[in-house]
Amino acid sequence: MSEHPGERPLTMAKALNEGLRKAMEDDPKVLIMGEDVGKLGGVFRVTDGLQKDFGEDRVIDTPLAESGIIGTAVGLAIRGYRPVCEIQFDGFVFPGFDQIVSQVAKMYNRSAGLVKMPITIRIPFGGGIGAVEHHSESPEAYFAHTAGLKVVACSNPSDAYWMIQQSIASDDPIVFFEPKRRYHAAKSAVEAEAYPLHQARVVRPGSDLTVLAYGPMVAMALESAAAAAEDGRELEVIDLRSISPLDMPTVIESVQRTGRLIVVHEAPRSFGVGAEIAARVQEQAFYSLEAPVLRVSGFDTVYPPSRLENEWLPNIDRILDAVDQSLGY
Amino acid sequence: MSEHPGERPLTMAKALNEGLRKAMEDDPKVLIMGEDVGKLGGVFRVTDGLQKDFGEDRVIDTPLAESGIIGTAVGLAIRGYRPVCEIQFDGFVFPGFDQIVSQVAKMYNRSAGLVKMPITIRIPFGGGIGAVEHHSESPEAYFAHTAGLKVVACSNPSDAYWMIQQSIASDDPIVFFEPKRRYHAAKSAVEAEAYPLHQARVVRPGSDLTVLAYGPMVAMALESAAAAAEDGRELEVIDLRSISPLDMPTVIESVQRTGRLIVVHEAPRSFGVGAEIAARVQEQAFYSLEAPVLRVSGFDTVYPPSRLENEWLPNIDRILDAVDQSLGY
Amino acid sequence: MTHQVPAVQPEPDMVQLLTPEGQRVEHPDYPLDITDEQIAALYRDLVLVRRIDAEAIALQRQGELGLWASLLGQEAAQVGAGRALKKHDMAFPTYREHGVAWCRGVDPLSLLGLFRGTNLGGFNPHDHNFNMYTIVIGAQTLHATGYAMGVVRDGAVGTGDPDRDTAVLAFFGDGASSQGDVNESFVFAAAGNLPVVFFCQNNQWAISEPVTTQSRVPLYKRASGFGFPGLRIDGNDVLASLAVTRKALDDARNAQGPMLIEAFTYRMNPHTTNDDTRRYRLDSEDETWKLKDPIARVKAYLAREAKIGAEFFTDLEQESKVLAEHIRAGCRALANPSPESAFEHTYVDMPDELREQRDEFAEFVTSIEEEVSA
Amino acid sequence: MTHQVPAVQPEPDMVQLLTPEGQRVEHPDYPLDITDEQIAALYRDLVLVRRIDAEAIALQRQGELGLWASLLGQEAAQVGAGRALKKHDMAFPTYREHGVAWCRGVDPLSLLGLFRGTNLGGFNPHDHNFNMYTIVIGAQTLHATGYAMGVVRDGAVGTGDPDRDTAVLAFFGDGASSQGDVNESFVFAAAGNLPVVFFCQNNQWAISEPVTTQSRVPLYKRASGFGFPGLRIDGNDVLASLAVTRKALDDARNAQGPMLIEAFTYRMNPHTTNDDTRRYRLDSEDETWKLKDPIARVKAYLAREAKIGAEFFTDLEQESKVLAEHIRAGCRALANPSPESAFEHTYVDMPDELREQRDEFAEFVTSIEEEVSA
Ligand SMILES: Cc1ncc(C[n+]2csc(CCOP(=O)(O)OP(=O)(O)O)c2C)c(N)n1
Ligand SMILES: Cc1ncc(C[n+]2csc(CCOP(=O)(O)OP(=O)(O)O)c2C)c(N)n1
Ligand SMILES: [Mg+2]
Ligand SMILES: [Mg+2]
Repeated sequence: MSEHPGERPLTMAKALNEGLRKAMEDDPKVLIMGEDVGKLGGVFRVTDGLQKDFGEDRVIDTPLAESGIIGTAVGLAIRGYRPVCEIQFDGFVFPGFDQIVSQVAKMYNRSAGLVKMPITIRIPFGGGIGAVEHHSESPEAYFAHTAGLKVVACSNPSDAYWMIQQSIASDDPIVFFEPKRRYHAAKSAVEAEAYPLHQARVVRPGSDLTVLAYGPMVAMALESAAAAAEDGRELEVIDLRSISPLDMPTVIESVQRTGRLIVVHEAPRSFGVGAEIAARVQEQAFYSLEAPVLRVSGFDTVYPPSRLENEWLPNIDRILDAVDQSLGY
Repeated sequence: MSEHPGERPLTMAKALNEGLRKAMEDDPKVLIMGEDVGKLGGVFRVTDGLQKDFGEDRVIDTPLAESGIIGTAVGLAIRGYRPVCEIQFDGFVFPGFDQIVSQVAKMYNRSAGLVKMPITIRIPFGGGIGAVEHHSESPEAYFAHTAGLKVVACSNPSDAYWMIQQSIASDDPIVFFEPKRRYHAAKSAVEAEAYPLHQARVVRPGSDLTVLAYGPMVAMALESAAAAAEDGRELEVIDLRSISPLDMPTVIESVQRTGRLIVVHEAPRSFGVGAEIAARVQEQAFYSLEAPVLRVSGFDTVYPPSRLENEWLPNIDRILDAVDQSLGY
Repeated sequence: MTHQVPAVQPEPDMVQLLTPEGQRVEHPDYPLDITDEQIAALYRDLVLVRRIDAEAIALQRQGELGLWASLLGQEAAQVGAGRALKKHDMAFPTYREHGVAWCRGVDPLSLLGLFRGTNLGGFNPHDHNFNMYTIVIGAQTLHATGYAMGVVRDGAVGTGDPDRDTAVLAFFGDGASSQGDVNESFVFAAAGNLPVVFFCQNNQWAISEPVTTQSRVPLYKRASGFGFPGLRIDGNDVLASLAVTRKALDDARNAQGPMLIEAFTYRMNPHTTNDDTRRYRLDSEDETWKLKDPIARVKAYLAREAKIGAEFFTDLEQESKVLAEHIRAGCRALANPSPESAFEHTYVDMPDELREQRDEFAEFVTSIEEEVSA
Repeated sequence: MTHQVPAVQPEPDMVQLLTPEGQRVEHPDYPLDITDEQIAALYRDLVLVRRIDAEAIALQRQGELGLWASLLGQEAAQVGAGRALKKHDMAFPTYREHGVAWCRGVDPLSLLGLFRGTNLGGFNPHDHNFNMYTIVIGAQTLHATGYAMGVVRDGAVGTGDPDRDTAVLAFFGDGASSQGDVNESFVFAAAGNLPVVFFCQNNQWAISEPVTTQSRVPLYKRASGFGFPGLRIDGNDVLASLAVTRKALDDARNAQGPMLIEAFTYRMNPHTTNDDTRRYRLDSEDETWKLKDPIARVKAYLAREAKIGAEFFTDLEQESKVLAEHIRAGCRALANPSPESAFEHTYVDMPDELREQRDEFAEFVTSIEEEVSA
C-alpha cells in the first residue's frame, strides 16, 4: 500500500503519480485510460509504473481517439467505474469536446440526479516548454463556461498529490489542469493534509495589491511579488486552485483589503477566466476597488511559435508593469 | 439575378435566404453545405429553394457528421471556395469543435498569412422554442474566446440579410449566430445599405442606463426599455451585433453618458460574453461607472427542460429588476 | 461536370424468417425455435408499441407534447431486438427506441417527459437496464462500448454462467453511421473484443437525407473493415430481428466480440412531428413499404397458421385501450417542474455560487408573485 | 478475468515489386515499366531524404531544433507515393512526410521552422501543391477530402485531359486510423466518389502503442466497409509504393473514386527526438526490420542488376553533402521572428482591439529595452 509520501520532496509529475496510485489503491473502480499511459507511462511519465502494478485492465492504453476515450469513460461510469482520462496535450482535447460538453457535463442532470459521472479528465496545459503547435494551449475557459463541469488547476507538488485524489473522489466530473512546465520544476514535500479542493489559497500575504493566478502562473506571480517587495510593494498572491467553481469569498476578502486586483493567466485575454473574475469583483466589491481589475494574459492571437512564447506569455515584467498601472490609479 | 428585396417586409428566415441567394449569385465560389440543406431547405427553411436553383454541387446535403462538414470546408477553402456551413442546432456544433478551433481558426496563422479561411459557420442558437435537449443552447462564448475566429449575431431581418453577405465576403472565418426564435417572428423591410459588420448599433437612445444585448435578447431589451419608459426611465439599448471583435467605442461612449450598464444574454452567466464586457468596461470607463456592470443571463445550469425555459431565460421582469438594482447604487 | 457518382449497389441478401405475406421461412444460420404463443406475444408487443406511438402523436397534436419521434414501421426491428435482450443485458437507445423501451419494461410515461419538456430523460437506466434517450447522433454508441469495457472488467463475459455473462446493445440510425463517434465505437469494440452488439436501424432516411447520402454500400458491410461480422436483416420481420440479435448477444456474452446488425426497415412517418416529408420523398415510396408492414405479416401468420383464438385479439384490443388511456391520462398529469428545480442536478455538490443564483432567483420569483397578487 | 482477446490475424499478402534482397518481382495487377535510370533516381531521393532526416536529428541534438519527427525506415513509402503524384495533384501530409515534401520540391528548410519554433508551418501549400504539416491526428484527411470535393466542382476529374484531371493524396498513420475524422473522411470520400487516395503508413507504432491497440485486422481492410478498395503494400519497397499509388491516383483522376493504400513499414527511430523506445519495444524488433531496409534493397538491385556507374554514387554522395550543408547553414540562419509578429496573421483584417494589444505590447517591449539599456 502506498503511504503518504511524507517528507520526501517530489516533483509535480511524481506527486501526481503517487496521488493516482493512492486513488487506485483506495478504490478498485478507479481506472486510468488514455494514449500511451501504459508502458510508456504517458509522455510526461505521470502514470509511470501504474500499468505494471495495476494491470492492463486498470491502466488502459486506448486507441488514438479522444472522443472515444471520453465517450467510453461515460459508459464505464454508467457501469460504476471512476475513469481518469488523460488527454495527451491541451490542444488535443477538442476531438473529445462534444462528449465532454454534451455527455459528461449533462448526464447527471439528464437523469435528474440518478446517474453520476465521476470522471476526471487530466490535461497537461500551458506553454513555456518550447513545443510545437497545439502543445502549449490553455483551454480552461471553455470548460469553466460549461455548466456541469468543475475545473481545477494545481500549481505545486503538494496540491497535485492531494487535488488529483480529491478530483477522482468527486462525484462531479472534473477537468484537471496540470501545468506541464512545472512537472519537473522544483521538488517539494507533500503537506500532511488536503486543503479543500474548491478553495483558493493566499500563498503570499500582502497589503498593496492582490495578484490572482493559477497553474503555471502562480510561480510567476510569486516571483513578481518578490521583485515588487524589493521596491517596497507588498503584493498578496492568491493561488486560485479552483477555476469553477470560483472561491469568491477568498478573493473578495483580499480585494477589500488591498483595493486592487490583477489576474494572471496564459490563455488569451478576451472571454477568458480573468474576465469572469473582473466581472464578479466589480459586482461584489464595487466600492472597494481603487483601480480597475487588470488582466495580464496571453494575447488574443493564435499561440505563437515557441521562439516567441516567452514574450507572448505573461512574465514578471508584464506583471510588474500592470502593478504600476494599477497603483497609478 | 436577385435584387435587393426593397420595401417587402421579410421574416428573418427569408431575409437570410435572400442574403444567401445574393451571395451565391455574386460569387460562384460560394457553396452551402450541411445536413438537410438541400431539398428540405434546412429544418428552418433558411436554405429553401437554393439547391433547386443552384444545383446539388453548390448546395450540398452532406453526410451526418459535423467534423466532416467543417473539415471538408477547410479543404474546399484551400481549393479556393467560400463554404457556408450550416450546423443544424447550437448543441450539434461540438462534434465539429476541433476542426473549428484547431483548423479553421488557425490555418491562416499557420500559413503566415498565405492561406485564407473564408468560411462562414451558421448556427441557429438560443432557446424559447419549446425544444428538446441540445436545441436551445447559446455557445457563442466558446468561439469568442478562440483567437482566429470572428463571431456575430443578427437580431432582425435587415441585419440578417446584410450580415450574412458580409460574413461570406469576409476573408476571416465567421461564426454566424442566428436567433432561431426570431426566424419567423416579426417581418420587416431590409435597409438600403449595409451597416459595418463589426459595429454595434444604438437601437434605442436613452440617458439613464445602457442595456447591451445581441441576437434574441435585443427584442427583449427593447421591450424592457419600453416598459421602463412608462416608469419614466430612459434606457439606451445597444445591439452588439459583433461579439468578437467587440465594438467597445460604441459601448464606452454610451456608458460614459449613462454611467450604468446591463448586459443581457441567454447563455449561462459565468465565463460568458457578459463577463468580458464587464471586464472591459470597468477597465476602460472605471470612473464613469456609477454602478457595477450587471448581467442578466441564463443561469449556471444545464439548459432546463423546455417547460422551465421561460423562467430560466432572461425576461423583461428580470431585466427591469436589474435596472432597479443598478439605479439603486 | 463530367464526374459521375456510380449507382448504389443492389440490395444484398438479408435474413428473413417471416415474409411480408406471413410465411415462415427457414434460415440455415438462424434457426428459430418459437411457439405460436410466443409469436402471439411478439404480436402483442408490436401492437401495443404502435399504440404508444399513435397516442404520443395524438398528444403532440393536442399540444401535450412539444415533439414526438415516431417509430411507425420500425416496430419489428425494435421488438425483436428488445426481446432478445436478457434482463441483465444493457441497452443504449437513440431517441426513437420506444419499442425497445417497452420490451425492457419501461413505462411509456417515462419517455414522455423529454418530449413534453418536463424533464430531459429523468429515469434511472439501471432500473430496467435501458439507458436514457440520447439525442446527439451517435454519442451513445461510445457509451455502450465503454459500458461493455466495464462488463469485461467485472468478469461478466465468457464465464459460461448465463446469469452472469452480459451483453450490451447499442442502437443507432443510418444517418448516425457517418458520425466519427460511431466509427470510433467500432474501433474500441473491435480492439477490445467487447461484448457489444451494434444495432443499426436503417430506416432509409436521416430526416430528409436518403441513406445514399451516407453510404453507397450496405451499412452492415462497415463492420468487416473494423474486424467484426456484420449482417443485414429484414428489419420489418420481428422473427429475424429476434433470432439474429439473440445469437449476436449470445456470442457477445461468450466473448466472441462485437457484431453489427443492420435492420433494413422504413420510417413510415415524418422524422418527427415537426417534419414534412412532402419536401423530399415520394408517396409511392411510402406505399411500397406499406406492403411490408411489420405487424400485418405477423397477423397474417397468426390468422392462418396459428391456433390463437379470437379472444387473444379482443383481449389485446382491450389492453391497447387501457394502455392508451394510461398514456393520455398520465401524460396530462405530468406536472411542470418547479422553476427552482432548474438549479438541481447540474452538480452533485452544488457550488455556493450556483446556490446564490438559485436563492436570488427564488426571491425574484416570490417578489414577482407578490407584485402580481398585489 | 476469463475474457480473451483473440490473436491478431496473420499478415495478408502485400504488393511487393522489389524484395529485401533487391530482386525485382512481378505483380499481375501492378506491372511497373521502369528503367534502371529511373530506379537510380528513386535511389537518389531515398538517400537524400534520409540525409535530410539525419541532419535534422543532429540539429535537434545541437539545440537548433526543438523537436524532430524522424522518417527513418519510411523513405520508400514516402518517395514512392511522392513520385507518383503529378505536379497539379495535391498532397496533405501529417508531420512526418519529409520524403513526400522532398519529392514535391519543397525546400527542406521550409519544414524546419515548425520544429525550430520560428513558425508554425509558414509555407504556401499552392507553391508545390503540398499542404502544411498537420499535427492534430487525422484532421488533414478531411481537408484532403474537401479539397477533392473542390476538384470535382472545378470539373477537374474524369475529363480525360491529363493536364486537368487532378487527384488528392492524404497521408495518415496507423494510430490515426482510429480517429473519427479519418473515418468521416472515408464516409465523405465514398459517398461523393471523390478523387482522393488515402495513404496510411502503418509504421507499427503510434508513439508507444503497437498497431494492435488500434486494430486487430489489417488496416487496409477498413476501406471495403466504406465501399472503396483497400490494399496493402510493402511499405519498404519504393517500387511497390510508386506503382500502386500511381495506379490509385490514375483511377481517382478518372473518376473511379477513392482508395486506401496501407504501406506496411516501420518507424525505425523513436516517435520523435523526445521519445524513448526502450520503455515499450524490444531491440530485436528493430533488428528484424533493419533486414528490410528500404534503401539497402535498392542499392543491392542497382549494384547487381543495373549498369549505373560508380560515378552516380560518388556524385550522390557529394550532392548529399551539399544538401546537408544547406540544411545546417540554413537552419542556423532561420532567424527568430520579431515579437510583434505574434500579432500578425491571426486575422486577415486585424480587429482594433488586437491592434491595441499589439501597440501596448510594442510600447512595453520598448520601455523594457530602454530600462535595460539605461
Ligand atoms: C450531432 C448531431 N447532429 C445533428 C442532429 C440533428 N438530427 C437529429 S435526428 C437526425 C437524423 C438522424 O438520422 P438517423 O441516424 O438515420 O436516425 P433516424 O432519425 O432515422 O432514426 C439529425 C440530423 C443531432 N441530433 N445530432
Ligand atoms: C488528436 C491528437 N491526439 C493526440 C496527439 C499526440 N500524438 C502525436 S503523434 C501521435 C501518434 C500518431 O501515431 P500514427 O498515427 O501511427 O503516426 P506516426 O507518428 O506513427 O507517424 C500522438 C498520439 C495528436 N497529435 N493529436
Ligand atoms: Mg434513419
Ligand atoms: Mg504509426
